[in-house]
Amino acid sequence: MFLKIMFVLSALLTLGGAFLTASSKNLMHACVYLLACLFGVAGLYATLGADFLAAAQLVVYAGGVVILMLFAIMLTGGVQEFVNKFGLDKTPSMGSGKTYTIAGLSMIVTAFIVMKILAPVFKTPAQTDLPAFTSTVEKLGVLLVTDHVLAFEISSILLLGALVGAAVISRPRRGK
Amino acid sequence: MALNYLASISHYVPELILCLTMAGLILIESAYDRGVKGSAKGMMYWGAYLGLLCSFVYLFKALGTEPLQIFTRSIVIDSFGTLAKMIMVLGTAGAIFLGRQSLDIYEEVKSEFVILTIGVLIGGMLLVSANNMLLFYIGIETLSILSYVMASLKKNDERSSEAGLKYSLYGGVTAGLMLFGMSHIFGVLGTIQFTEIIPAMAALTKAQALVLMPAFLLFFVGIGYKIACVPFHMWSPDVYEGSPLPVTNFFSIVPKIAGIVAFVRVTNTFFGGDASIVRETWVVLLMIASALTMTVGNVAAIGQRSVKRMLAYSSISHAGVMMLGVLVIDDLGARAILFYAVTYLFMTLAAFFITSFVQDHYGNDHFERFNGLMKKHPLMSIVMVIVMFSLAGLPPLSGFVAKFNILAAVVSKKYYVLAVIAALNSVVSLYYYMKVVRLMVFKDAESDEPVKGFIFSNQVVITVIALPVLLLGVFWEKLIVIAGGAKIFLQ
Amino acid sequence: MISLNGYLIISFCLFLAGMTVMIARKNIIAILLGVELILNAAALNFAAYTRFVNQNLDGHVMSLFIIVIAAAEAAVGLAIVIRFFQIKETIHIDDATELQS
Amino acid sequence: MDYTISSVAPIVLLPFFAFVINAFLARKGGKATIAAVFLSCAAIAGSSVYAFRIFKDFVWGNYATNYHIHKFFTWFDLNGGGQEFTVNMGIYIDNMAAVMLLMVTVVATMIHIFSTYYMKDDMHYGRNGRFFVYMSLFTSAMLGLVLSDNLFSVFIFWELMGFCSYSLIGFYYEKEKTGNANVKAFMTTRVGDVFFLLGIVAIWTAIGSVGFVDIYNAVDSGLFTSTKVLGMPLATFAGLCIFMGTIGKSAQFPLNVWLPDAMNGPTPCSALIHAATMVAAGVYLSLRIYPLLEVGELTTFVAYIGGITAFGAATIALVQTDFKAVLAFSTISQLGYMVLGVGVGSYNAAFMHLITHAIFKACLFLSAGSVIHSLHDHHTHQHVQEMPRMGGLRHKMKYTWIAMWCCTLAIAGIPFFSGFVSKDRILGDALVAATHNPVMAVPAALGFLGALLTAFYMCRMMFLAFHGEPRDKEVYDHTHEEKLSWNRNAPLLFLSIFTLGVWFSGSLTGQGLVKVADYKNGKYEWFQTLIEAPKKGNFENYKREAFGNTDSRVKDSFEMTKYDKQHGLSEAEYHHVHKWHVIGAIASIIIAFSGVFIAAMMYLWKKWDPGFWVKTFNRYYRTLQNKYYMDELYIKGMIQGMLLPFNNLLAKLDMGIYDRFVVDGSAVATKFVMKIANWFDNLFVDTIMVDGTGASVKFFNLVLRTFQSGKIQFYFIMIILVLFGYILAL
Amino acid sequence: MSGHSNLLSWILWMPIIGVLGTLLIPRTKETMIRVWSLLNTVITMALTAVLYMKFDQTLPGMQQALTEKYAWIKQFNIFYHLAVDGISLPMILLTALLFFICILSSWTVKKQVKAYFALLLFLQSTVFGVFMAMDFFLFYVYWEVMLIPMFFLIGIWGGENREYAAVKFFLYTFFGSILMLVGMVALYFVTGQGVDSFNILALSGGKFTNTTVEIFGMVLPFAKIFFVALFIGFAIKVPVFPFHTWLPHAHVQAPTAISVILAGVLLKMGTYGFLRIAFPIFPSASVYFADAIAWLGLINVIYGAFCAMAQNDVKKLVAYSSVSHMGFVMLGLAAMTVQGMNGAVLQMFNHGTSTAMMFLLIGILYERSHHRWIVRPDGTKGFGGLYTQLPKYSIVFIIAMFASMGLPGLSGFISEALIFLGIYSKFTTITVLAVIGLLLGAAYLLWMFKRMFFGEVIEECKSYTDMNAREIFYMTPLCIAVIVFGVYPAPLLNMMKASVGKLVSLLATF
Repeated sequence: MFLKIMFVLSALLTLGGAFLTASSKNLMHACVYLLACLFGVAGLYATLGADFLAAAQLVVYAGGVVILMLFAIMLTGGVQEFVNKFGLDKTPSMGSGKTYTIAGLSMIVTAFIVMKILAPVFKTPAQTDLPAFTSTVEKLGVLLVTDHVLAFEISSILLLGALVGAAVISRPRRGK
Repeated sequence: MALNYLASISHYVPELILCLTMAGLILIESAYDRGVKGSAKGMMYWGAYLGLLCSFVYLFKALGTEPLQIFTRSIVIDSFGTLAKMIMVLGTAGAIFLGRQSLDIYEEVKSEFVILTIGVLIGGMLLVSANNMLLFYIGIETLSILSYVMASLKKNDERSSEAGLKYSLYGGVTAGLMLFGMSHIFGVLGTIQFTEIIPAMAALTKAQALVLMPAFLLFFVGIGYKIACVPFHMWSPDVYEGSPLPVTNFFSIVPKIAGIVAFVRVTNTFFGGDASIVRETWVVLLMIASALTMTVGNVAAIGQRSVKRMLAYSSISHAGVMMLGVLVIDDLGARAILFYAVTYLFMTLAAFFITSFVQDHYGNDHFERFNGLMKKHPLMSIVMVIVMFSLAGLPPLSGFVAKFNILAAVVSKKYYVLAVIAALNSVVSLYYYMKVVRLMVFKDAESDEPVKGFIFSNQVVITVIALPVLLLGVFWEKLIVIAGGAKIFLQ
Repeated sequence: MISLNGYLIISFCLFLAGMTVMIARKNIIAILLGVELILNAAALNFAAYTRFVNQNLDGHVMSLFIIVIAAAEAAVGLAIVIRFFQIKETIHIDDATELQS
Repeated sequence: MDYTISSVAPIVLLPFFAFVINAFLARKGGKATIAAVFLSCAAIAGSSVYAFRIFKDFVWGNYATNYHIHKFFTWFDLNGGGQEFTVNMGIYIDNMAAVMLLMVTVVATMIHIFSTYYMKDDMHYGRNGRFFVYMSLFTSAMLGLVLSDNLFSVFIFWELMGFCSYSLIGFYYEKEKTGNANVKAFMTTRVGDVFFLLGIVAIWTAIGSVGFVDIYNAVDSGLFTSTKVLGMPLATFAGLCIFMGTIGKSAQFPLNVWLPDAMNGPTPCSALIHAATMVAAGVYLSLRIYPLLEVGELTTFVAYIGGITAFGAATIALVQTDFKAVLAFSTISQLGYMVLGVGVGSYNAAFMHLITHAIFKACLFLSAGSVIHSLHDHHTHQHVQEMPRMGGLRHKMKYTWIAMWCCTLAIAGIPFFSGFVSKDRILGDALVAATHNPVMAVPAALGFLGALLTAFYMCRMMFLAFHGEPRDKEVYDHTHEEKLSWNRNAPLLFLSIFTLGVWFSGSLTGQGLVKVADYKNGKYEWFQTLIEAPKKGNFENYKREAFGNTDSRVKDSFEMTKYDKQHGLSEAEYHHVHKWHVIGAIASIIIAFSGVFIAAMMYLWKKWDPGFWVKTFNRYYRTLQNKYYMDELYIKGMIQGMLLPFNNLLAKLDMGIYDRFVVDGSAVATKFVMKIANWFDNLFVDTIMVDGTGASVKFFNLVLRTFQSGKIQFYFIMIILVLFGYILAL
Repeated sequence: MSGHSNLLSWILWMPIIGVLGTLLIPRTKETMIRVWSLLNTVITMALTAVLYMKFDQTLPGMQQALTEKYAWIKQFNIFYHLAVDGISLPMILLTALLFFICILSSWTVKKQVKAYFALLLFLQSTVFGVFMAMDFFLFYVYWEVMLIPMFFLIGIWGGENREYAAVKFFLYTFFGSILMLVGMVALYFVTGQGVDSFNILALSGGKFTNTTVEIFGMVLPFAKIFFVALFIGFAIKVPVFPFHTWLPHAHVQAPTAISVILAGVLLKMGTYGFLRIAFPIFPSASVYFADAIAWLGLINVIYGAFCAMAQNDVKKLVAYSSVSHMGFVMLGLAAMTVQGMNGAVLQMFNHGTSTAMMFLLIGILYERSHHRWIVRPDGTKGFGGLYTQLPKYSIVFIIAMFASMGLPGLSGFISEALIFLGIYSKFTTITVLAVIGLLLGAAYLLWMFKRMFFGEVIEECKSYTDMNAREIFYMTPLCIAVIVFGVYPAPLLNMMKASVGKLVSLLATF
């Protein structure tokens, strides 16, 4: 029951957050809604028994990415002629009726595509006897240093590269 | 044979060397102040070359050994991948050499360029040898994320940063789509391990198999984007144009070859089994995609004013040709692709080298800048002529042999119409390649000013790069034997 | 109620929302938000399939890496956006049309 | 005497070697050219010796015997790889060829000799030499044609003669109009030639050979009627095609337009090529393929062609004022008679007319050359060819006058001259044919009318040129008195000897009367006996034999009455034929004399005013009254007289309408078509199809550029749409 | 199986030695380069003469004694396989002769002499390669490589519109050959990738009569589909209508020597391709398409002639006449009879000599006049009275012209007559129509001759000098060839008849 309530709440949070992210007129608001959405997803992870994932979702996304986004929004708010004090011109850059119409039409098509995948999945009978929840942290930890050790290690290269890259890009040009 | 943990490391030396190289380069880069940059530069480059050389040597040693899966089957080391890696290593070395020369990379980011290329190379090597979806994804992201940076490496240049922007946005979307597809594949097949897919698919009912198709399609978006296959190519002309020239050169070699080779592996993994209905449909899709890729790339290349952009488009069409090798889903195709990749590497390198020299000296790389190059720089022009004709697929140059191999692979499956389309495309491609030749040889120069940067060492390098283009057209047996020996490991 | 289908529908909605954002929004940062949504949809799928279909924890690992890499990608993406903003003084996506045939 | 290659081949090879050597010598000028000229003459004289030897054997040595030398050698073969095909060339001499050989060599010799006179001061020596180069080549080609044993080699020599004709008509290449004339000549004959080639190909394919003997045998075995080509029997098709060659070469209607223009060449070349030999080769060819024409039921057609040509050309000749033009048209007309002879089945008469005509026409042309060469206009430094500027020349050039009169009488068909003998037979046979087949009445009538006109215009020419008073005093005064010289008069006189009928017939008068006098003894009718149409059953003895050293002559002796037996004539029919021959002979004598008489009345005695006729038939022109001052006016009157409705119509049809609208018109049409073709080539194929491919590629490129808008979100939408498309396609 | 003699290789690589030598000589020593090239072609000619001596004329098919076969790419069973038979030998001889003459006629080339002669010699080697290669792959390689020197030779040393012509030539022929490539690869797989999969000789003989191929669900006969592919490839080279439009451009713009090579040798490669590859490999399809080939040939003959007549540029006129004459070759091929085929091969040789003469003569004239207008676009005469001004030239011109229009006694006649003889038995209507081509052929040449050579010498022609000794020297062999093979074609026919007969026998069984 708790699980169900949690699922419903998380789902509502997720979907609501997602919807508002997509529809909000204010970028800052959208970003906050995204945060809500990500929280919701974390909740969903929890209902799936993916405790480690939920935690990681909270830490990395809520704590990292969204904050990064917010910084970026702030950083890009410096030019007054185009934008308001948050750097956000509410209407034009957040999309207009026209763009939403196009997006809506595209989404119908997208939905068709995805439904093509999902429809047979939906038809398959649901598994009734789900295993009980166990902590995945341990198992994941083992997996990460056994089966997926390389992925675990080599992603450092990715991160290192991303670090260097981000640094290179955002570093002001020397000598100026 | 599958190895676990540390036992695997001895088979993973090339990548590790590169990782170390990258780390070392970062250290060198950060250790030196800008005052003593000069000597640090040399060190950086020599370090990079050394790392690449060691990697290459190890790869070479690994060539022809028994395929094995390492790191608990997450990586497969087979000759196919190894050869592809060697090609990529060479490509990276070439790109680094060009990056050092080029004025298109600002002096202060040259070291980062080197670091990033090696990073991308590692990503590419990962992609090439990935044996599960996770590493595949990590590989593709490593390739992509570092590429975004490279594309916008020309700071303060709005085109360059726009290129990076577009690249990253497009890459984000396609990565999302690919993951979405992957997740469903995972859901249906219950595994992320490539080697387990064939048995898992064999157990599927037809209905389930049909579920997979759209998911595969989404998966394909991710790879298709990486190899710039039509219709997921749209980012590439913009990015190629906006990026600095050495970066474009690099993009059209390493990520592309990595993508194609990974694509071969994936396709063979998924469809290498029985000739199910899934496979037939998939092949048809690929046929359309590859035919479109070739045609669009070629046709778009015709109207270009800039040689770089022309080469970018032509690289799209070459990707299309290589996809022909993918869709035959057998060893013949794999062999043809490897051969093609080798020749493509040399041809592209040489072409971009020369374009770079011209661009650096004359300010831009429009076709007119090539006017009368023959009189000013016979060697450069002759190399360019050879390369252009080779790209178009004229014997006795290696480009022809490569195309011949691809055609052979296609025809062996009796896809005659496709073969004809491919053949006709090479006629179209000849048109714009010939344009360069025509301008260089037939036209008079705008100015008698010679290209300054074309010093002796560059001449040597260009000659060395062009020689395989020439020689592989005649003495290609060795290479075809090697490529033919490089079998894909499936199970 | 708590079934595979429910999760799939949620992820589907997330995906659609993400795509909508990516197409409808003209603000580049907003578009990046969309990317996050899509990635989350995929990650959620992995977790859901692991739970309901095959209990293969590889799915969780996938999700984990998706989260991690998404962060890295976001970091680089934002860096590029900011660089773009510094140069062009706009983050309107339609201003990024310098490159076209 | 044995006939080996060495006794036959020199006939052709001597002039040919002369040609080869002269080709290098002639242009050197000076003594080399003189040597070249001498070499040419010597060569042809040498071949005439060889030819005479053959002739002697055939005609004199073994009287009343059919001789055939028939040898071959393989020119090339295509045997190999399981395929067989051999092309044999050979020599085939029968009585006809023997006679022809002698005629060609003798006439050619005379003309060569005359040419040394005519060409001597015409131009500098280099050019003179060039003339002899072509003459030698021509002679060898003509002799080769006569010796040929198959149509293919006939064609080869035929074309070579065409080439020589082309070159000699264009001899004065600095004149623009020679260029027009020789192209016209070559092209017009070429029309016939390509059909000739087609006919050869058709026969070759059908019977595997084009040897005359094989053709005759095939005709015997009915192969020509059983094989069908394009819906008609092979004989008809092939006969028609080959006869087209005759039409072209012999300037028959409707391909007769080139011959008058061909007179732009030097006069000796006109004599040799465009009067005596080459044009006659067409008739010779149609005689050779006579069985085909017969089996193919083409004789009526041939007769009509001949009749129309004979009469039409004669009417045109009436009004010509150019000396050579009259002769040119008379040549066409006489060739028409020969073809008429072929058409009415008068095989030997047609051939006889060929021979007689060759001799007297060569003589006529040489005489004309002699006249023209002597007449100089000192203002323009040109030779005078116009008859209105002549007159009274008999005083100045006696020998020419005599020779020319002999020939004129011969051509006019006056008894005791050769022309009568041959032409009368043709006309007689035409009459006989007309009695059998009323359709033939038209050619016969045309023939008789033509004979009248021939006598008239030839005599008119003679009277105008040689008789009366000189009309252009200045020219007359400047003309030197003719002196007897070996290279000017000797050939003329020599040839004119052979205009006598006695050479050709046992009787002096010809066929009709000789039967009355001595019909039992047809012995003196050597022509009639020896020359006969190839007929069924005659050819089993005609064996082809490779060259060796043996004499492979076949001798067929036959009895005196073979001619009649061969024709299978019954007694009644024989009398019928004979009756009409006599009638024909008498009619033609009357006609010839009346022609001469009318001409004499008009121009010699000037009893009848030609102006009267002009007045009668043309009310637009004043009657020409004064005969004594008629020099210019007379000609003008005559020209206006051309407006006589029928002549006018014919002349217009020939030179005006036909030439302009059919020949030039076809040139215009050809130009139009080729403009269209060119336009099509440039615009359609090149621009639309080839460059159009480029254009479509460019268009596609434009479409692609539109897609490549640079807007990233558009790219996203594209991804979705493409995926959608793929999903739909799945 | 290795060869007993390396003569063919020597001939093939001798020009390459020439190229290397040329490259070694300093740029400034132009005469030395010329002499070296000339020497090289003389040696090559001598070698081909030796080849002719060694050639056994009685053997149908390949000369075993001269065959060379070494493995090149074992993986694909590609061999370095050279051989000659009666069809290729005349072409090889012609090539050797024409290149010798072209080197001589190029003596006056002033621009980039070194590159010019190097490319010319390189071209010679590739042409030899095409005529000698018996491995389909090798053949294809040479076939394509030939385009490269040709492209530069037209593009650099050509007339004012040379680039367009070079590009057009290149693209057109490349288009054709690429289809051939597909056909070649298809053959390789249909034969099962065996040792003989690229062996032209082993492929031939109609092995694919019953093979089928499925395209878009339609089951089609393999032979017909790929015959069409090969046909287009070869037809462009010939060129057969409607693939002919590259030819006038290429001919007109190319420098003299290149026009000569183009008309004299390269066009023959197309018909040689039919004889060597398309017909023997797909005899059933060839027989099936014979009608179409014949009609195309007929269109070539008539259409080329009409177009030729409309030209005011004398070189273009001759170029179109090549279209017309190659139409005769196509007719002969379509006949598939012993006469037609032999005629076609003979015509290939004869057209090579006579058209080469025409182009050389036009080149000689062009060196004096620097234009080629018979009638200029503004209506004035471009030439006039050349007969008076240039007597020697005129005589050679007459020989060339009459050889070209097929005057008996000169070379064109025998071949055309044989072709007619061959085609008549199969296509009577076409024969009847094709004779019009003969007529037109004479018409445009004579008309051209009349306009250029007759009449008064026009003012600008008065400065022209007659042919000099060098020009006479290199025209002489062609004159001799034209006359000798016109009078006595047996030496040529003896060479080819066995091989051609074999092909005809093969075709006759289908």
